[in-house]
Amino acid sequence: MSKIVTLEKALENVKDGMTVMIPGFMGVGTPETLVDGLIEKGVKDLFVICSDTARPERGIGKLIVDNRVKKLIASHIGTNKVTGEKMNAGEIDVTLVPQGTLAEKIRAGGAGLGGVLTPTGIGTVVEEGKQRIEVDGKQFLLELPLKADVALIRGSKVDKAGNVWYEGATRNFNPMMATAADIVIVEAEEIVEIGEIDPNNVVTPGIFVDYIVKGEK
Amino acid sequence: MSKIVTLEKALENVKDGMTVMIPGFMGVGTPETLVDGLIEKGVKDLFVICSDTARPERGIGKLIVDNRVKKLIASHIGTNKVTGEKMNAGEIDVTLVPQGTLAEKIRAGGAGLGGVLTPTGIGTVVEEGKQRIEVDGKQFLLELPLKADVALIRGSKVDKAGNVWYEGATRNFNPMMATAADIVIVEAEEIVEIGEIDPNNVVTPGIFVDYIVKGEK
Amino acid sequence: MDSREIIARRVAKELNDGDIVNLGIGMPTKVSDFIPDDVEVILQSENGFVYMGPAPQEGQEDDNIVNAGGLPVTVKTGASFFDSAVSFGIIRGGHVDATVLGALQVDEKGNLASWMIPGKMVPGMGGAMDLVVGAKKVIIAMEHTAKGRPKILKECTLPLTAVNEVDLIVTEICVIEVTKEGLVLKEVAEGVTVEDVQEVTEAALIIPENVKTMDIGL
Amino acid sequence: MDSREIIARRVAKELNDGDIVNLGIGMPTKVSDFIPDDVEVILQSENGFVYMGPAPQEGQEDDNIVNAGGLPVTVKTGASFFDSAVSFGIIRGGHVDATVLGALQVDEKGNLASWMIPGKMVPGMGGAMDLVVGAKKVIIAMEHTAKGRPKILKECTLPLTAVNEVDLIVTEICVIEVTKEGLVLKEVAEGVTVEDVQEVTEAALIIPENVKTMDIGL
Repeated sequence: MSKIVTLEKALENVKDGMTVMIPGFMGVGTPETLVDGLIEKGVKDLFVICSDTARPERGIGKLIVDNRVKKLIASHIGTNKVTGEKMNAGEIDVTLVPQGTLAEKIRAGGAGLGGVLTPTGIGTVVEEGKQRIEVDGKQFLLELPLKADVALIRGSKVDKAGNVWYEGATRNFNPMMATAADIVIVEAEEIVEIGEIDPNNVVTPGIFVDYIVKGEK
Repeated sequence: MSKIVTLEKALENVKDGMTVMIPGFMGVGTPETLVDGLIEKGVKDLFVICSDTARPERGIGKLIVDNRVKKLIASHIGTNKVTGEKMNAGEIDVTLVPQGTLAEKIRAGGAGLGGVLTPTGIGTVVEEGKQRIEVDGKQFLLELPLKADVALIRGSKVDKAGNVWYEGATRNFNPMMATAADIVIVEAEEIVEIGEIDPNNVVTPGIFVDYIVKGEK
Repeated sequence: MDSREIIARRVAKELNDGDIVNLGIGMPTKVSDFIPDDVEVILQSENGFVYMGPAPQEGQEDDNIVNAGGLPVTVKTGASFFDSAVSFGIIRGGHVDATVLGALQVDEKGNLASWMIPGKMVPGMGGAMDLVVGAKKVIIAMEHTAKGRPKILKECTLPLTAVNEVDLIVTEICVIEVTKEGLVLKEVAEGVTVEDVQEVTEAALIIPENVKTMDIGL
Repeated sequence: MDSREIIARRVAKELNDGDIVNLGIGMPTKVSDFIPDDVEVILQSENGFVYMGPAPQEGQEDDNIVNAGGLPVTVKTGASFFDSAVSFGIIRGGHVDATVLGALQVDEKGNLASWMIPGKMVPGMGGAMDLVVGAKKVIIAMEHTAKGRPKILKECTLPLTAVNEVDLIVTEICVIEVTKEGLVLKEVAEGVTVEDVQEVTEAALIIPENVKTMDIGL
């Protein structure tokens, strides 16, 4: 059964109220076609996990502006003023997480770890509600794993087995998110035959990918 | 200053009693030239961290047979009977660690984490002396990071900036070990010009590599 | 047909099309020989790749591509290589649908002992502890007894590999499902009775109304 | 010369040949313009690469290669790309020799506040908390005061980015080292006195015998 499906078919897996991971750093590496598809489809009340909310007209920013996000975990929202406004108005429940901690929480979710100990955030508001654990006389915070119902990722090249290769800085949160969701949909900038990506250069193994959608780009 | 040095020069960094990480799975991915160099040089009382001790005549197995190892952390020693004999005779202090836990401990050491929580080993002898932490009603063991004085790694292609690319199953513990030691020496099956490895396909960034030695293969 | 083939044939029937499967070294490796043509199983090798294929023809070995036992193998179309942290992330993270492993002892709580005999054999657990904890389904493939002594016990006496993780036990004489209530005898081999099985099993078996005959696909 | 250039010029002198350096967005980015030709610094961009180069010429931008501020950049010979877990592993794991960051407040314990003003501005910490905790040397590059009010305090009043992690503070009028004893005034800009600096600094400065003149490499 081919993993390549239409945008509509792939997005049948995303329903109101779901937890959705979306990669991207200021929009770079974000699957824009999938995000536009979500807006088109009218999905709402999403719990979005991402690194930042980009700008109002780009990537995850569009979901924010269009009121699709009820809950948000991110490391940075400063480049999209709408996020801050909606947060202050109580329309979006925002949790800010240090970017490196976010990467580890998602990785832990995908790798079956119960959490990781990080020194990041000790003595700051990030510590609130978290367990502090001492190891060899040094203090660490216990950060718990994150998982999602769906991850919407983006590959520069994706082969028909779902193997993904990323170009430049588009990689960012894509590989971890691909491991941490029940359903993984990848938007392919280019779909290639199996074998065109050397097995040694595959970054996300196809076993993580459920559906492939051709990006418009 | 070039990172490419002679075997002798590189091994000046390995001294008696040091903690040394050596990758390889049954010898595949182990830097044989560097291991032979250690034996030639006569370094002893090593604390070796590795996945397995291969066979008596191969890879890390040679260090065991030649009495260079005082302390060992490994996940499997069954294919090299000498390791078990020396362990039973009290000549080598062996700690057995589940392979996936070992990978995470080394990764944690390199990534500045204070530890990870894993479900692996709960209710077994692996649990002895370790903290058990409950997360969402599930039990996990707190596994602490591992670091080393030196890591001896092996790349299939290494460029002059130290960027490493691995072929096939040789990768195994190489990438994590390259991040977790004060000094990292890579044995290159092939040394190539910078740029011959596409920056998108580099697995171990050159910033982790201190010295490059041409392997004899 | 020897016991090992019977076991491998029966285990092969547990695997579904599209499953990601890790076969332990030794007898479990043999299972791949008996997977039906219309079932495509993706084999994971914990030393760092998926889509593992069969052993290469003589002379075609690639030193860089070996299975978890260190033996030369091939990779199939769709393969990818990764490091041990990713590999065990796949395993521990629940991305492996089934693992097939040998055992020294299994007990009625689904506890498994497979990695050491104190004072005799301490090979190390390798990747087994992660596999048993992480795989969605844990299938134990082993001969029913060792030197005439039961291996399916009320309680394991050897050091454990994992607690309460075994789902199914396949031996040359029966198939046993591990449930919360205990060990349920699902199938017996042709010519073997329920009583025969209980006699060489230390743990008390739960016998349902309908115990099937083991289908080894012949 | 404006304050920002003075600061960037002085910070550039703190970087050594071969150092792996992460420059925060905004003013710290400017530091790379003043690194001497005989010093090669490897810039890390926390969104996933090393050997970051300058901005591309107009029309040469690559959408896939941007810095941590989202602006187009280039990569130099030797570059490699990686994911965010690896990138912050590099940062948190102590593999970055120095980071240069802006600040809202710094105090005499080396505490830093740089990421929010409650009720006014809550952009998020991004990668700053990891950088400050992980980098071997933390250099704060900022104007000495904000609207005439001191930013170098006895104790930060804004939410912290990290506790006791700042090593050096470079402003347009001085260079201050954070020590266990407190803030040591190492250098003052030409035409600026020790008293001038203390006057616009809330924390009490430790004044060594020999306070040098700030060298901004002109």
